[in-house]
Amino acid sequence: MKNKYSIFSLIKNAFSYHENWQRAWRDPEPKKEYDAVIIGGGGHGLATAYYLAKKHSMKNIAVLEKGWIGGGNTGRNTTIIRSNYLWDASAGLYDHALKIWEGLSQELNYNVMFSQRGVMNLAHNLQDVRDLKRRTHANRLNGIDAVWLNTNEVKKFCPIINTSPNIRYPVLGGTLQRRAGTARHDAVAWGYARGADSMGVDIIQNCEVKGIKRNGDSVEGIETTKGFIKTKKIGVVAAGHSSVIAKMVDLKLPLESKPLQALVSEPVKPIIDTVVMSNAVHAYVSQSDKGELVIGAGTDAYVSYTQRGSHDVVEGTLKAILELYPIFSRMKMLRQWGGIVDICPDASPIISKTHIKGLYFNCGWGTGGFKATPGSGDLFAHTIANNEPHKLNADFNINRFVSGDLVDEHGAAAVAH
Amino acid sequence: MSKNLRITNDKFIDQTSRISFKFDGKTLYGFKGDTLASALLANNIHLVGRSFKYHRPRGIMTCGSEEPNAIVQVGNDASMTEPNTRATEIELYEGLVASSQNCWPSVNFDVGAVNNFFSPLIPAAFYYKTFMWPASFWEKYEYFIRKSAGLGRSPTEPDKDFYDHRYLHCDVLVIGGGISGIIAAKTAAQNNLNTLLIDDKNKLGGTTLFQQNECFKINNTYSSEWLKKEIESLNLLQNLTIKTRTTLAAYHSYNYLLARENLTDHLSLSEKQNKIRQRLWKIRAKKVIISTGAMERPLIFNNNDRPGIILSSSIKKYIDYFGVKCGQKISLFTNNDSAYETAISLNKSGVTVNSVIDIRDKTDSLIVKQAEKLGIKIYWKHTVVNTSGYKRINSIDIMKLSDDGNEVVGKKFSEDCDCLGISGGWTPRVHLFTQSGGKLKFNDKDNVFLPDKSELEQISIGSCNGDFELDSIIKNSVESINEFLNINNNDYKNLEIVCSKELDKKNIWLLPSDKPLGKTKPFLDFQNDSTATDVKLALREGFKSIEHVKRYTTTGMGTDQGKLSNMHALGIIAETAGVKMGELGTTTFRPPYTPLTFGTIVGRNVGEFFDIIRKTPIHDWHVENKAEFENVGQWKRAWYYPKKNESMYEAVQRESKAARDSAGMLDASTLGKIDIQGSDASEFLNRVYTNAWSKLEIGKCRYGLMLNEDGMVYDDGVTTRLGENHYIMTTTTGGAANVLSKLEDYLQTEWPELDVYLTSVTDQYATVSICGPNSKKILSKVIPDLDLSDKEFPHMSFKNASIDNVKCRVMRISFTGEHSYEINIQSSFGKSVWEKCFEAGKEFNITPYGTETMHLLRAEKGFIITGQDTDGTMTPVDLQMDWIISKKKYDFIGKRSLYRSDTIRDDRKQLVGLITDDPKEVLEEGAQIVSETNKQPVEMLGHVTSSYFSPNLNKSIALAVVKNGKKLKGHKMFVPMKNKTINVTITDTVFLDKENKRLNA
Amino acid sequence: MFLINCPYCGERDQSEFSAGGEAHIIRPKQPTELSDDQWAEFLFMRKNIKGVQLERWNHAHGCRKWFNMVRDTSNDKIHAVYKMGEKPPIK
Amino acid sequence: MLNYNSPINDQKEYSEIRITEVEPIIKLNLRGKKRDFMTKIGKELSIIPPSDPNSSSGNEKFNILWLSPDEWMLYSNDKSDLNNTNLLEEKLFNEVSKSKIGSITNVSDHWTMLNIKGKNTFDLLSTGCPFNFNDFKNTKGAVAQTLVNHIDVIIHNKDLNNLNLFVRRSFANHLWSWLNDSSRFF
Repeated sequence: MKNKYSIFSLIKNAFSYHENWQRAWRDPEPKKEYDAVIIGGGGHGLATAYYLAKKHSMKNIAVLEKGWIGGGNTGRNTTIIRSNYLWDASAGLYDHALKIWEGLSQELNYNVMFSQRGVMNLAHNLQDVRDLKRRTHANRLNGIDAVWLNTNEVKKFCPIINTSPNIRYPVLGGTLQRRAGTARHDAVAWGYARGADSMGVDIIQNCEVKGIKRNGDSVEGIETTKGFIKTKKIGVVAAGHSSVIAKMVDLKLPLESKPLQALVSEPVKPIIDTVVMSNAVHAYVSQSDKGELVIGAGTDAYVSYTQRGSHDVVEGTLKAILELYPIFSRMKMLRQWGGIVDICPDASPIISKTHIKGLYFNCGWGTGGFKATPGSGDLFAHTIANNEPHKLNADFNINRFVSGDLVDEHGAAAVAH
Repeated sequence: MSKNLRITNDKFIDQTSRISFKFDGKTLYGFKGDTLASALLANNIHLVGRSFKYHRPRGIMTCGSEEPNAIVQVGNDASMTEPNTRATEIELYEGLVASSQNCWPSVNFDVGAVNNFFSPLIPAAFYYKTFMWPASFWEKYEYFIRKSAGLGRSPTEPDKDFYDHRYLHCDVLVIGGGISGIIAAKTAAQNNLNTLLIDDKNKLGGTTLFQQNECFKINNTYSSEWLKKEIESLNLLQNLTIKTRTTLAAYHSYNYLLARENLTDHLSLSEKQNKIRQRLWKIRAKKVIISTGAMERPLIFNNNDRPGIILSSSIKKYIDYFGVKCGQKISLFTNNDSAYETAISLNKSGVTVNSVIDIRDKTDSLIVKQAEKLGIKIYWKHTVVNTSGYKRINSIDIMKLSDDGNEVVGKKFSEDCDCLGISGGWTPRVHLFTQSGGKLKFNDKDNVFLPDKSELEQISIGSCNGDFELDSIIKNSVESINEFLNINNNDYKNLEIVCSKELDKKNIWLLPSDKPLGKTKPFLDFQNDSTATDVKLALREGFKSIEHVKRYTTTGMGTDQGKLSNMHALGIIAETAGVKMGELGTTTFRPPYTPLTFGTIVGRNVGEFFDIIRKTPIHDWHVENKAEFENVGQWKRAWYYPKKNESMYEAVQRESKAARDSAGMLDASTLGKIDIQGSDASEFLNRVYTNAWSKLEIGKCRYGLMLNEDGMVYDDGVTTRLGENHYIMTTTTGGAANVLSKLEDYLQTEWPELDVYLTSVTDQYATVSICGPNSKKILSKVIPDLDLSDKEFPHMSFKNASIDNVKCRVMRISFTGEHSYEINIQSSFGKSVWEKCFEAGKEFNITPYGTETMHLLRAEKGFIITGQDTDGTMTPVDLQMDWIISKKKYDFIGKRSLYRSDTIRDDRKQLVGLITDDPKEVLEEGAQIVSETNKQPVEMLGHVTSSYFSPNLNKSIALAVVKNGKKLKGHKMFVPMKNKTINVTITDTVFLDKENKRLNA
Repeated sequence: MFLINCPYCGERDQSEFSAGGEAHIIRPKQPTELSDDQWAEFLFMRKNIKGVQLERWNHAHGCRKWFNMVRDTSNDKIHAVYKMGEKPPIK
Repeated sequence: MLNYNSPINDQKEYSEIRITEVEPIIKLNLRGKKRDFMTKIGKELSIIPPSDPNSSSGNEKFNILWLSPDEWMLYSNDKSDLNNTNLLEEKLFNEVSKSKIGSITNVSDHWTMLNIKGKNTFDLLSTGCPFNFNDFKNTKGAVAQTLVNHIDVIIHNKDLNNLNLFVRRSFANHLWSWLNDSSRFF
């Protein structure tokens, strides 16, 4: 077992100039064979491995990562966590995740800095109001904390918002989920990696998947840049690259991979103490513990794997930010970047087995995957271990695109999460 | 300002015009042309800020955009203050007010400095390892973490400044006006290429501009003299545009670049008034020449962060350009030749140079000999192992280096100094090149990353391309420019160039100390307080990749984006991990190159220009008549017309009643209108609507429902057959644009064989809708010669007519269930016709009504509003509109999807009516519907989509979608609210006039 | 921002165009004959290629014509554009 | 009599910029693929619709702007009264639409025409328009469909630093105030 992290371990190590800290995780060469292999070392993949080992006592597991763990969308998103979704299926899925978030730092003995500073969604037109109220009522009946705020209450909760009735799209109210908030994205990947590793999971970085070997309608193993790995169960959690992996087994998915951009300002002293999202005017913002304003932009309309997007998207987002927060006009953009998000037609994820035996996919999270990380990992682990979905992810199967039984969250996803 | 720190130097700053400014409340003086940094140094102020984590005293370290320490808050006006501004980039102006950041109560006495004492307890990423107990306490810990983090203060009032954008298309863009950039720009422009040269400084010339050293001469004059003549010659070139104070912020693919031009930041407060502060240039260049130069590296050794420790080349600029001495007794510490240039400049200006500490073995390049000639003491193969002085360096400890350079040997000795110049060699500015997607290669000889492959039309020249010697800079630049622009320019062929050449290089990423590493503080990222020790800790803990180390230690994450720290971080990682630099790769430099003001990115599109406002031709009348407006897409639509102190509810009740009792009028001009012509027009409509069109008679109107290919309702509206091959289609206000492009898409890609032309005429016509029992009487007054008999002009038909000789189309269609007409007339007469109808209607109390009343009236009749009663998951069957799906038609958009296993289920959510037990109780739109009250969680069967109090039925009515609703008519249901539960009954969707008698009333 | 060569109007800024997704997904002539699976294939399933992809674009703010594009989604390089109904140029 | 209201009905002067709304102007949208269409239009107006992209043709009375391979816009040089519009529309409609060789649509009020004049004309546009005017500005008769501050426009280069800009009526007001706001900084 790893040495426990605490203020005391810090003091102890201070005396040895921190020379004696253990590795957070090993750096093993792949074995010949595993009981299950997870493709993709992001938050979702590492969490999947962690729960396979923890809850389903599968210890002989590997996580294959093309680059470095947490280097994809896990390390590129704006870290918003909430569960105030419209449909029962989504609410169930995301609130399952939120409940795990609430105890995650202790569970992993790694501070993921989950801070429940609340997430507020603003309404700017009458249909917004209808949709958000519909969501608020649904959430309440689903046992999810969500309250409707009128314009004054919005102003009270976040005073720097421009709630003047004279702006182009005045704030007509909003819905607030207090349990929601943000977390430290890197820590989530590193915490799960450390936890999984300590249970024997092999985390293999700089190992790219080149092909998937099949025997008839079931999988046999994986061709990688570090050689062939035998396994009967493969869980694909490759986000933007899901279609690339699917192609290896001639599988087509209902996905499009698009650039999603985000940016941060220079750090300043605390100025906004919650997360505010606005679909109608395409703006959402929070402030990191370091003091940077964290701002999410939208996706581009075209497929791209470049991790770059067009400048217009960034300009449009900041335009909206200044409409709602004119005080930020002299703030400066420090850094902008892009991620590749895989988007489903109904803006809901896929956590499902496939017609190929032993091949499972966890994808289609679009712009909202980070918040689901623990729940997604837990449910995907369950699906892989039992070859059956958990009731919470039953509705998120691939077959829904054939039957037409979609979980349409466009309302909730109009901009991004 | 303390006299003895200024030497007379009128070349670049005007020492006759004194400028007063305030720093940390103290009034100080500088000269026109100073930066805040040079002025502070002239006032002998080095301590200007505190570091991010340990709150260590920090001073000015550079003279440019890579400055990590000297970042200040400018201004104290709540709306105009600006955080995190580099003192090295602020041009001094009369009335400038600046203050230190991240310190309390003051930069001299900062309580936060206790962190430095606790620093052994808080190594890199300590926060991941603690603050976990008790669980509920994180937010409390976090509160204090957040307070101590952050640097400057955000403004708290809206910005008063203006910002602007310009698009610019040029043949050649040259980035950087140093010696190679100037050669490039001149060459390009001389060859009739329209050329743009930008430089972030206020003067062209780069560092050569103030190079007055015997060792660097061109044609027997100082290189600076030669360059000045070149710069003067630029003014004669027609197609060359020069922009100074302009920083290239982002280099995107397709040679699309963003540059920020600073227009007023250097002006006095009064001069700034009503001018554009910054302009963002959106540049599209056929070819790009990057000549951004190189920046000097620091050296990494114990306590290398004290105020007074400055990059050697910056000390040179401060003395040679600004005429400012950074100290009286200056020591220099270097691993290369350039520190000797500084030594010579200082010596010339009468500053004592204690010594040059050089980690190399003795070398005798021209410049070194020159220094020796001046009697400057040099310690070969020595290193600085420590520095002293809390708020300003006062002495350094020096030791000899072992042969392998891994440790120090011999006896430690000290040297007093008030300033230490450090030089760790040079890093080419390849940031823009990598931003553009270019790949780098590592050069072991100089330990630098250099531009390698690029997809774009671009080259890098000069020291940003790895040329560091004056002669090779000129020679190679000219060659690459000629090849790149494919021209033959010989102007620079026969220059006579004298320059000192560096004969020997030695690079040690982390210099050894006599103390164990763990006990030392060799800073890498000065702003974020991450040290070489932190990087090694990260590696020990298994963080291999540079990105991991960067994120774990926050190295390179400061406002300088690691311009100074990245190379050493990479070096130390490579050394420790035992891999070659090249293989390790570099971190990606992301835009912007230097932080870019939000306002600049947004430009003038703020306030009233945040988004487009669309107005109908009748808009002014609505304004004159005190209408409240609703935003519908980008349109402003009249929402309701309150009288005196009427509430919205009262106004809507009045309007709704009037419309049914006598007459009402609505501005329907915003509805999308598409003119459809062509011999296949009818067939086209058959394919895009769910119902059949071929049999529609000329002169008749028909309601149509449009689906998405997935079978869900997409848009609806009335389409009228104007002639054999001529229709006019109306769409929803919000859907107009999308419907047209969707239809064009099908025409162009799926059905090119169809002879059909679509033309938007939304803005061509104003639409005045008159409804109510008296609408016929009113219209007959407006158009006397039109036969309005039901026989001649029945419901769902249209007539061509004219009003005062202006042609118009009159449709008899109804969205309210009342007898009603729509007059479509060319927009320019819309307002006039509206007024005419209003006049004619006065005797019938005709009442203008807005969108809210329209919604209420149609709800009484159970007519849907797409987007409100549908949400992209409703099929026509779900809406109980089976009647509109043609059974005969072979195909139409979305038909196949209606027969999927889920869409044929008969217990889907379906549109129904709701009546509350208490007729006064109006349901909330969006409220959920359940069948039992005593379960939690309870299955939600559906929700309320539209809800109003109907003045005409004198009771509350609502539309809703309910699971299996069709079959549940008459059933009791519940609407659970926060504090009560409302009892409702499911009904038919039509509440009023089921027999449609009123249509012909 | 791409610089897109509209087959009708010439080189224009990306902001004048709108993207239409994967190209050459022909709408079935007889949808009713298809199984739910085949219909879903047409409706939702996409190649989502990393590499050279054929896709549809519309010069929405210019001539309003739809056309096809050969673009490498791994580096956003546009190799060619061609009109609706034309065969993709050989790469 | 009904009175005629154009959306702006104003003229503004700035340094080297003059912006004027010019109305009423006949504007017809012409569509057709077949050759007979071209000849028919040519016969009726004695102007052949240009087949070169981004170009125009015209005579002292009318201009025909290329909008796409099968779409053109005709507009009159002088302010014109209503009846002319109706007559012309009817005539062409009968010749073209009725005889199934294309379509004719009256868009006189769909588009609002602004005339922009002066040395700073193109600098003004460049504050919100991504189009490359380098060649355009020297090509008399050139036509561009593009965006100005995110609003669709058709621009017709009449003469040196003198152009007609067409914007959809409902956007005209917004674009007008945006152009004026931008001009005050010249």
